[in-house]
Amino acid sequence: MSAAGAIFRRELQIALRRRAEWAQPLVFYGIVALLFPLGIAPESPALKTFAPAIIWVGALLAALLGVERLFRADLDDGSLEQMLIAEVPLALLIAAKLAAQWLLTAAPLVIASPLLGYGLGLETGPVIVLFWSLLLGTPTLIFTGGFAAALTVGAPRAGLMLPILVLPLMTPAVIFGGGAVRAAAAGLSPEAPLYFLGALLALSLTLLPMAAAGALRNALG
Amino acid sequence: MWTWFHRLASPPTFYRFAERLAPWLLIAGLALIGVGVWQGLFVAPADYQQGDAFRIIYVHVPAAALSLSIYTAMAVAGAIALIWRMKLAEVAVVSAAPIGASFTALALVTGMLWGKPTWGAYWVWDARLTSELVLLFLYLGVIGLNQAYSDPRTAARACAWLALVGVVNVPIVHYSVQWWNSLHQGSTILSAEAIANPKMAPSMLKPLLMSMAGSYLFFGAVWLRRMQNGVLVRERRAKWVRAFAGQALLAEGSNARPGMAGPGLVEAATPRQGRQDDADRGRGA
Amino acid sequence: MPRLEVHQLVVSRGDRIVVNDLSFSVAAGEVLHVLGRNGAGKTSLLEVLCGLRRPDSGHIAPQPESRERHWIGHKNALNPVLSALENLEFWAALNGERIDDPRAALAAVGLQKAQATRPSGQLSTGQKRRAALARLVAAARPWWLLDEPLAGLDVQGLDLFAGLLAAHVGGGGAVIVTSHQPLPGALATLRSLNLSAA
Amino acid sequence: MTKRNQRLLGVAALLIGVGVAATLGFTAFRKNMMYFYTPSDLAAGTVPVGAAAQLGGLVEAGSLTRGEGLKVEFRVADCAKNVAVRYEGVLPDLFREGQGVVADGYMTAEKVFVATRILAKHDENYMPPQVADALKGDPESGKHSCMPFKAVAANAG
Repeated sequence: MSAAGAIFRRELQIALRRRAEWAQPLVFYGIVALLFPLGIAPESPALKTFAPAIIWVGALLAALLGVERLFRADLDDGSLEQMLIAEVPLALLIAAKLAAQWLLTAAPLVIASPLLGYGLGLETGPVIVLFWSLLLGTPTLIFTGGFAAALTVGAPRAGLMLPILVLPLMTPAVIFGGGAVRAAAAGLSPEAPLYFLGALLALSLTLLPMAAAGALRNALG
Repeated sequence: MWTWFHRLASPPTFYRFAERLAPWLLIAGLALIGVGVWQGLFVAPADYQQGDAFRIIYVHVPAAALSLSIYTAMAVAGAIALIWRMKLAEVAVVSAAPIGASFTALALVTGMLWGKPTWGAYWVWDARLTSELVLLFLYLGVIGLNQAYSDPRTAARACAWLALVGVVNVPIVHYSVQWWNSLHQGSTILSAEAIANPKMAPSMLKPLLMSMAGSYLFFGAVWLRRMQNGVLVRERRAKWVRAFAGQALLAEGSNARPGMAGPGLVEAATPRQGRQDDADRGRGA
Repeated sequence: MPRLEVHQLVVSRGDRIVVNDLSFSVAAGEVLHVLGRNGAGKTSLLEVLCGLRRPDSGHIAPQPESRERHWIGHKNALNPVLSALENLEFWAALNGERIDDPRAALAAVGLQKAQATRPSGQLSTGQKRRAALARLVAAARPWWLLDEPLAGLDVQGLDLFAGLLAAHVGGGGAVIVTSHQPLPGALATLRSLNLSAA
Repeated sequence: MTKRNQRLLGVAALLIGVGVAATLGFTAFRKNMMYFYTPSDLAAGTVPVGAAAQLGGLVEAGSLTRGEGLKVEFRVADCAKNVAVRYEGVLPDLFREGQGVVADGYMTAEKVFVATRILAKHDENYMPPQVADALKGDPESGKHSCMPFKAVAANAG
């Protein structure tokens, strides 16, 4: 456990010194969300219908951007190999790394989401659902992205592969996440999709770190 | 049983086994597909509701069933490859992916062609159609991942991991029509209820079962052939491949006993073929 | 500490066999110098011994457990953003090892306070190598598996390394080390293994 | 941690993950989660007036009336309730009375469903017309079943 804590602290420490790098996904996300009202007419009622999709697809892209370099630095400086042969289970280390990644790239998005939701014309009810759906769904996005990053880290020409691998695995989270907000906006119960997001979350938190560990060992072995 | 399994896992034994089995599977598969589709198109009666439009079922259902079966088979082979580090299972995973992707694409296209006349739309975003589309992307992911690594073993094992994680989508595709209210109709032949109480007239069902069985045999034949090629390329430095290739070249050169090795062997075992595969992997010769 | 026996080891990389039917043994208090030209399989051998790579066949008995062995590869495992000190503390925390005085360990490899606290990306190649070697000093593990540890070290660095080796084997530890050049210092317990000849 | 303990930990994580996911998943299925709503759902007021929704059910026999041009009105029923549907446009070939349909649209305050698109939903039964005719004597067979449109509210528990 202390090992997981050590890696979590280290990720935050590094991020703190590379603030600009970590702010990029957030800025990216903000800009994407901002461009939509400019593209459709700002006062158009269509904006409200698109809001869940805009915010969820934005979260997906931001997660994708951040996760691409998840293992890259550790691979380059040789830290990854030391983690592979450490006594602590590799899955635990990966889970800690992904938790830090979530805190750095996704948590700000979750916190900023009510603002974006209101900005895109959603009412308070759907905005609350939006917040919960992102809170439940973004860890799934990050963990899925982490698994895909582990699959491709050893392959030099895998850069373009990552989105192809990640998108089919991430679609359920986006479908249910967007669906929950849409249901709330239409005055329907968002419970079912939120439960599904919870189910996905449970699966990703427990299984994906192990799969990522296996993939990482394979990629470097 | 276990000793047989282990012996089969050795590449030369598998190669000889597949060499004998594949042609029969291919002939039987094509024959069944031929008869099934012919009966389906010309002998079976038109449907009381859909008229002749339902006949696309004879292509659509086998393709859709295979798209799920092949991914499941890939995941099982992947688990075997990862747990027992069996080379043959690794080859099986990467060999199955392009075939599975083809059947998935076929199922999607025939489904769209069927959807327009019956439902009134080529595409709707219901659970069955969406999850089947996700399945296609999963196959494409496996194919792409396999090409991203230059070491075939690493590539195959990465694919095995992806196949294992992606297999959660298979039950979603299959049960989507029961779990969600869907525009897509329920299962005609593959559900407990349908087996107890057939939902299709026998004259329509028989050709469907034939073309399905034929498609599975056809897949088996193609899979074995692709695995044979995969095994040869990986083992090209092994003595048995060299011996085989030597024999084959000898037989080809003297033209004395062409029966010594099948034509497929000559094709696949010559160095030209091996280099071609390397080039496919983006490594260059 | 039991003797490490390596028996009929075969290791391949891709479809090339790099270590073929290799047998040797190392006892406590010994330094095994693994020699060989480029591509002779030195790195692969150490990767197998540290558990990073799986051998095709053969066995290693007893395979040193992770808390008993310390492997340093070609790369230094130093995050460039963090200082040498922070890196050292991180690896100790990750492996559950307590370091009483991390600064002393860094001083022992010749890194003074200013060098130990600046981002390690700013250090020279030799200084980075020293920062990696400081982990050996900080964590007392009996088996050292060192892959080209001399790369980038200056003359003082070589002397310092010779001192570290002598102290470690003197204290009952064992070292398996690869390098192209002869090892510095005079060690009575030095044996060599030439992979090119085997 | 020994390798054995690590493996046990892995298996435990696996079981917990799958167990929790299954529990949450099945809870979700007991809630409202579907591609379309049934007439019973609409009658129960599940869908607010004006909200975009999809309605699925059987076209009630004898309910179809054609207005001027492409305007049609008919009633869609499940096993319990029915709802009036208004639509203007081309109907799919398979559209007929007694047949399943899925309609995109919204509810008006007058409890009429205004459809913007109609899709025909056929079932998983296939038979030649003669067999279907022979079954006509039995009112329950050869006709579309209302079972696929069973009110979701009923099994929402």
